[in-house]
Amino acid sequence: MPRPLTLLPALVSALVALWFAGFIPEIAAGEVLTWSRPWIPGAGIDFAFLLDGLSLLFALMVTGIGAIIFLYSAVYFKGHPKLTMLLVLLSLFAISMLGLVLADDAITLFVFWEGTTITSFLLVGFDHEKEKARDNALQALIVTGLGGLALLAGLILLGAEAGTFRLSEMNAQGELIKASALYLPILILVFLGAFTKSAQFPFHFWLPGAMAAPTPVSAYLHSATMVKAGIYLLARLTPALGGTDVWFWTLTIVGAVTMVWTSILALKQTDLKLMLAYTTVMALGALTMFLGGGTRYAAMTVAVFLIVHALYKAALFLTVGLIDKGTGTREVNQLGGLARVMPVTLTIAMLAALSMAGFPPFIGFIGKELIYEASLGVVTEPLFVATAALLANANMVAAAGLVAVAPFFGKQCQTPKTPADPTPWLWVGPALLAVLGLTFGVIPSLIDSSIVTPVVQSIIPGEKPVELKIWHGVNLPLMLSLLTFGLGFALFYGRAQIRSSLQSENFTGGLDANKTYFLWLKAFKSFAAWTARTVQGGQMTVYLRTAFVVLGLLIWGAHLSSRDPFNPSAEFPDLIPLTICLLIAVSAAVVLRTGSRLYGLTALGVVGAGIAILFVFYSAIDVAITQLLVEMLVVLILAVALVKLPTMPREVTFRAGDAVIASALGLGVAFVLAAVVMKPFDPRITEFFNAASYPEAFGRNVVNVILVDFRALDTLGEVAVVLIAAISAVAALTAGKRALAVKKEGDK
Amino acid sequence: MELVLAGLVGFLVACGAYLMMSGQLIRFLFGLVLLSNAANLAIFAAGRLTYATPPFVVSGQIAPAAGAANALPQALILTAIVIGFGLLAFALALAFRAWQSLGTTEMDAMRACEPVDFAAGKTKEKTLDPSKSYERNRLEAAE
Amino acid sequence: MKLLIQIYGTLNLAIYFLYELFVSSLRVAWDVLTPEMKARPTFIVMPLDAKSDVELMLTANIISLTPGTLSIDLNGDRSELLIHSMFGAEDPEGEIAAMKQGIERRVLRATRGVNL
Amino acid sequence: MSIADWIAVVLLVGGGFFAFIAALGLVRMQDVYIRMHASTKAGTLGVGMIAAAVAMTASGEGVVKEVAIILFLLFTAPIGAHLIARAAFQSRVPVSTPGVAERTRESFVCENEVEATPATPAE
Amino acid sequence: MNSTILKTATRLLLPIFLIASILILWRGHNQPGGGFIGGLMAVIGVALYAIAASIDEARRRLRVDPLVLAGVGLACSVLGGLWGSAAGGAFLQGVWPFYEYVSGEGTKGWPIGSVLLFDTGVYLTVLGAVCAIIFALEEAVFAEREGSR
Amino acid sequence: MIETLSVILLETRQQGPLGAAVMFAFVTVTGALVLATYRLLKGPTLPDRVVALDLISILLVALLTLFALSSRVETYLDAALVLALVAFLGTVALARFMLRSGRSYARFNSSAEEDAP
Amino acid sequence: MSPEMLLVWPIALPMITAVLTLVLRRSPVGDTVSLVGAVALLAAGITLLMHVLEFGPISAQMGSWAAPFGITLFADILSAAMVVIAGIVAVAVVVYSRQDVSEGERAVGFHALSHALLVGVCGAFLTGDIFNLYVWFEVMLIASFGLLVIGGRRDQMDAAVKYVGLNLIATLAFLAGVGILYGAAGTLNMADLHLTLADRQNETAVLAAAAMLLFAFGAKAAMFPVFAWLPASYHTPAFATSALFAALLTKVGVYALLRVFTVVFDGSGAFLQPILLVGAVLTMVVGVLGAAAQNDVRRILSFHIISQIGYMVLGLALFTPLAIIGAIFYLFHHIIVKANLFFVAGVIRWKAGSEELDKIGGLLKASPLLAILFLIPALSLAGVPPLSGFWAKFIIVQASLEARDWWVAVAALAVGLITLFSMTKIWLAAFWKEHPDAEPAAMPVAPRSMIWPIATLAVMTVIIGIAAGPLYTTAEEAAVTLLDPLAYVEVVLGPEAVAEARASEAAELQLAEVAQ
Repeated sequence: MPRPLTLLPALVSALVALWFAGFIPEIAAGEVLTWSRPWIPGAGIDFAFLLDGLSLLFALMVTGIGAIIFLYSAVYFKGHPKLTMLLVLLSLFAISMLGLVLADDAITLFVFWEGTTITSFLLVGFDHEKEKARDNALQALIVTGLGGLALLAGLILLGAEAGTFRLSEMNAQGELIKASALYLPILILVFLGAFTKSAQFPFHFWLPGAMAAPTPVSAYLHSATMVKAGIYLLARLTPALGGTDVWFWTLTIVGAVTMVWTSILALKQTDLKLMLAYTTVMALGALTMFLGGGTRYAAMTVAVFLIVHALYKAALFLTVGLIDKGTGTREVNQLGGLARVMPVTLTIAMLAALSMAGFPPFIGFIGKELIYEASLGVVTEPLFVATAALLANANMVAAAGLVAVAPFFGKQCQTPKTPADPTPWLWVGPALLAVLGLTFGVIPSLIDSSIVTPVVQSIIPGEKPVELKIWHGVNLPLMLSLLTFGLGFALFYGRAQIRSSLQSENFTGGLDANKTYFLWLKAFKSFAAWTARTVQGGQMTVYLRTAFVVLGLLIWGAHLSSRDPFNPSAEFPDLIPLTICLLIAVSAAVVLRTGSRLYGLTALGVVGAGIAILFVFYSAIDVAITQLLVEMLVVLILAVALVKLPTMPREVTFRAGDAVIASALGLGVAFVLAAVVMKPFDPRITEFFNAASYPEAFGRNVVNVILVDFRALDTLGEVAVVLIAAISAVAALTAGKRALAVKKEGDK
Repeated sequence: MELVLAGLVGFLVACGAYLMMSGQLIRFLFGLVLLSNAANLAIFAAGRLTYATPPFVVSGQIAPAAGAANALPQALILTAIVIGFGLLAFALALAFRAWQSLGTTEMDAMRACEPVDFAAGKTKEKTLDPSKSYERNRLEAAE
Repeated sequence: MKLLIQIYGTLNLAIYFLYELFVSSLRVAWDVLTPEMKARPTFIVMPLDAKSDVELMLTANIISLTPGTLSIDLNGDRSELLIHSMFGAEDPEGEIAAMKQGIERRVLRATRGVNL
Repeated sequence: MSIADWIAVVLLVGGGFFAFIAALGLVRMQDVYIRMHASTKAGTLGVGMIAAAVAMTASGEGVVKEVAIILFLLFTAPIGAHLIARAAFQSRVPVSTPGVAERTRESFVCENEVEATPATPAE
Repeated sequence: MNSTILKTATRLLLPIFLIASILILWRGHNQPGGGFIGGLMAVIGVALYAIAASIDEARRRLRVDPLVLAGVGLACSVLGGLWGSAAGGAFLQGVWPFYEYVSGEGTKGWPIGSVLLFDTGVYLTVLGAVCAIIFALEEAVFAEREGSR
Repeated sequence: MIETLSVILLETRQQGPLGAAVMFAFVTVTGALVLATYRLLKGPTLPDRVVALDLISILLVALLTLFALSSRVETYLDAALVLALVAFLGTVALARFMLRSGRSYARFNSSAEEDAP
Repeated sequence: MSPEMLLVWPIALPMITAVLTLVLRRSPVGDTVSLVGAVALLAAGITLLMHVLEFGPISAQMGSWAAPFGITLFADILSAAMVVIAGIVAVAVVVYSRQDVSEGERAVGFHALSHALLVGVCGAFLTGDIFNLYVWFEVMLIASFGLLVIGGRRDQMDAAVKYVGLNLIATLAFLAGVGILYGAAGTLNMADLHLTLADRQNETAVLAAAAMLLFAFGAKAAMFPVFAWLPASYHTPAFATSALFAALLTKVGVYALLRVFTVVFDGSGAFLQPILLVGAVLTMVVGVLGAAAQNDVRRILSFHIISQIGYMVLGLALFTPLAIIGAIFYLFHHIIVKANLFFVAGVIRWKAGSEELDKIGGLLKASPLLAILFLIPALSLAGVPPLSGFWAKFIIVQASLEARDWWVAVAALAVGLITLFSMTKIWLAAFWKEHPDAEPAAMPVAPRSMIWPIATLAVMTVIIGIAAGPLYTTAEEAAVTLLDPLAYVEVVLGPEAVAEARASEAAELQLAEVAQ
């Protein structure tokens, strides 16, 4: 008996499922329920939800299977220190998923979409002490995150084209969107989002990796709910985006390739869970393919197969969990003959596997019949689709055998733990699912008009689906079914050989997407490292050169992009100021070339003093005085500091590159200044200051009046600068020592 | 004369930039002094030059003589000079301390915050003893 | 009396000093303008009677501003003044005596108010 | 042209002359001590004369300022010269006529002020 | 620096510098000068004194921590600004309680008011801050001698 | 002549002999500045440069007072006064730098290289 | 209290606090004074914002000298909101510094410098005068210099050399640019500059001034390729300081770009827009790539600042109303999130003993609360909905898509993904991985003064995300004022000036029509 509190999520989930079930009659009657609150009115984003057939089906799956998973998890991880965290994360996930399938606003949908991404990341990495788990979680995150971003772009474009983010309104404007120039980009982006989430080829690789998650998590996320979000999205947007050739062909081909390819890969696996993971991808491929089918049967197939798959796959995953818990291993080669010791498990496994393999009277059979029916009627290429479906279904039969037959029969193997059936708390969930699979198969009318029809109508508005029947005569689909069983048995019995040939080195060739992912990741990392080294190599001279080059380029860019004429006046300057300018220039040049500190210091003094003289000549007395005083202080403090600083090494080499940068910058600045002074000057501000200085501010020194009255705020800031500079300088000079002093006191 | 000053500013900027790019702390400071002088001169020239007519209200008058020099750029330069001095004083103090604790005045040789491998994402040289408290570690890292 | 002597001494010192400054400048000018250098510079050490800070400072300053002499440093116990002399190589003692009579005496008269 | 102006003219010409002489001496003389003779004496006199010339033509407050300038110069120039000469002497700047100084050096060089080499960094 | 002559000279010069700096501060509104220039003058006086005597001596003479002095200065400036707002005008508005301008005659009364307080703040800040920098730099540069070696 | 000179050299507002004398003084002082700068840049020893700087600063005082005379703006005297007051500090600081930096021109004959180690 | 004083307090209060904390820097009272000052700043900011929200933008003329002659302070929603956020950060930093900043650092004036930094920041947000902006930049800059070296460690000195060196170049370019602008326009008031320069945007001087200011603001905002000072320095000081820097310094650069390149210069001009656009995208991409390569928590975060700055500048570069809204929203969100992440980095260091990913781990076990507090800002930074960063990214992406700048949108989205990647890198290493040598149980407990600011800011992030509507509206209104410089001019210079400008504009239009 688990702790009661840990059962709370299961209870809540079950109640919510029941609450949703209460809507079935209304939805079946063709009603669509909506609820919305404005979220960001400025951007036209609402917090909007709608409940139609499609949403309801998914909502029931999320909450119903959720309830079972919560129960199972609470027992499975009884006493585990991280159980609470697991349940919290699972609940968060369930909420996100529920929001996703109910959202009526593209952005609301996206918010929940990303919510499932993040929570699934955290869940996949639940056993985070293992490096493998961390890597796989990251992989899942990156792949689905990539798709998520593409989806975001797609939804934004879609919203822009439709003029609304409401999905229901978008769907009403399907023709408009399909005619738009942006239709193709939108489609590609939405496909990217859906394919990554639903692990379609070539993004299928993350899903098996995500099996690093604990088994209940995998059962929930990676079979029943999250991975179907992509399918949900495609189904949801079918009215808006579907119906074109691109749509049909892309979905059909991608779905078919995924389906066949992963069903083969499934046979290769020895880990039961991985095998199930691949069959999940296969199922998702099938769903994708039929969403591209475009017919009533295809839509029906999607609806029914969704239910079929959710029921048997969750049950099987949970069964694998039972086996794992009971024996301590999931390796198919280490398992055998469990039928006697784990009869309950065997029963559940058999029920679910039969549904998976598509035997009558399970619902899986109806699903498979529909698959063939739909395959033959697709708008694209019936033969291709049907062949793909046949191959995949045959593999599925074999896989079902592998899961439900191989471990239980034959010779009993040595397992890490002594196998035994688990407590009823654990098996009641999967058993319920398996039994439901049988029930719906026997009485298909339970789901027919109540669930399947509304779903089909959500996908293809106005379409009236045919009735679900377990037997509909001897026809081509039935023949194909028989063929499937035959092939499946063959594959099952030849599994050892098939597996060994599949596992040989050269099989996957260049197609191993997982390897490609890691190659890309590695390449990305080294590219990032290269970028970091290049832009942030730690060498100050590089930084400085960059800065000056950028400044120079910007200034020259300004020159080149303006077309001001350059016509300097020919006025010749007075000789004495010119001499002073030359003195300044020569002294500056000396600073440039000298290897001596004091030499540079004195030359700098001359530069400063010369500039002060220029200020004097051109009427700036206050400035000249300040410049002189400051120059003196600069010399003083430089002289103090340079006493201890080592002599600078003489510049041996002439740095031509730097010289070019510096002269380009200097020239640029000079030309800019020339351009400024060539234009007439607008003196109105100064005229005001001159007029107001004495009568209004009572000062005869206009410069000082500006400083302390007209623009006193500048002065306030400047005074603050001086004060802060002092604090900073004092801090710089004393900081470490003070820290040491504190430390010494601490040591005593 | 404005054009001469423009040329002078350009020259000072070039000298300052060249000095700064040498990557030598003392030259950097010298370049800084030149650049701030150049900036001040640039403001001065941009505000136009007036020969020997300071903006003072002579007693008996209520406004400076017509054609008096532009007072606003002077006030701006005054502010800039003082700010420049503050910055330089700090830069100097910093240069001194940097030399004291890093043992070099070559900027490229200063690799305490971005050691050679660290720039590419490798481990930094400073090591911390996890058994000691955070505060302790920080104090010990201080020299 | 003392005050009078001080005032007189100060004025006397000032005029003497300005005169000496002018003469010394002319001499330097001559030396600078003529091609060959007549100077035989040397260091000489002058024993001091001046004791207080102000006396020492004035003596040293005025020596610096008068012809051919430049005070460089006091020694550790402030009893001697090191002087660089442009023309003192021939007759160091004469230089010293002239300075003691011409400058130090006047300085002490001005500061102490005593006729020496 | 008042008499004051004429005095100013004379003072200006003389001052300009001495100022130039000071600089010329600085360039032409053999060693630093002799150069200092030139700059200290002629420089002070030259600038003093120019300042006096300005004082001749200035108004009341201007005269006060000029007198203050002259006094400051007379006060500070020899001290500056003393400091430079002292530093030069203590850091053994060569003289053009050697041999004389060695005797006197010992009693005047205070070793405690002259540090051997810049200290090595604290690390 | 161990020179009797310089020490004596600076002892005489320090008051001259301080008086000159205060004069410059006071006249700054009408003549070249003001808080900055005055402050810098005072700093140079103190710096000379510090060089000639010693930093400790200069600190003793100054009595207060120069950084605190600078802080007080900045506070004065801010108060000078707030005086304007307190008197019903804007921040940093000039308030001259004893001073007025009479058209045609010029200014009358004592030029004491918020602007002078502001400028005094500038003076004190510059004095304190630059002194603090110089003192700290001197101490850092020349402290090693007594310390490690 | 004054007019011509003032066009070429520097505008002066003084006329007649006074103007000429001012111009003369301007030229000599500027020439002296150039010469002093030469010594400053040439060296060869540290004290040489400091002497040159000392002279430059007092020549600047002369230039400022001259300018006050030439332009008839007496407020320039303030600048001259301030410079006269503070020029001393530069000399003091540099002299101290020489002492503190411990540079020794040990050999008493050769034209010693300037202060590189 | 007159509304004008509302504009003064955010500058005067931290200044007074800075003086008080300077005087009290060695006394324990200083901490309290600092906190009171920060809270007062926040209160002043909120009052200002309320007033602006209610009555629209306001301006104040310092010293009662009418614009454009005196200095104008100006606040619209953007600047008032920035002041509020600065106040929030200030309070958080002061609280956080209680444990994070050592005794020695406080004794040399940590609090005084922090508040001085806030003076500069708030001044820069509120000023309406371009030279005054320069002054406030300097105040901020020099205070940040001080905060950087205050610890006195070796790497801090090195970092400071780089930081100071590169920033000084930027401020000198700023100063020269202002000088040139003044020379060209004859005025410094930004509103007046707008009127003066409206039809002179293609003059050499104006373009060059724009180029210099772009360089200065770009360097201050850490745009590509002049960001090197930021990653070199932000990982060295105390965490409170890092957070303060990360939150406010670069953002002032962005704010200045937003303000100056809408009011004074035409940011959508033929010269500036391509530079801004390419610069912004490269900033995003290079920043995030740099982050992906790092191995130190704060280094990663530092590079992310660069990358996020790219988003904000991108908003300006696109120059559509929506893009500006995005930039402003990003600005608001990023300050809070970034400060918070640096705070978290501090706690990581406190508990795990290092910031290097190789040397830490096990934090999820040690403190699940910290894990949540890390996840919220980290995911927000990566733009995971419904946290604040999502909306910021969403608006920017939407704007770039609507502007049909496909590659920009692709870059923006890809950068988001890589951001997520490097955030999970920290998560994997610090929280999921086991600590290489320390036991989670033995890790020290982080003091409450460090946790509370983190928790508060995290809650704000969540609230901004979930209830993004009001903030979006605010950003929208701010963008409207930003994109209507004449409204700015009207507030600063009065309606007459605007009427005049409009009349002359109309006359020119008529002339042009006649000419056609």
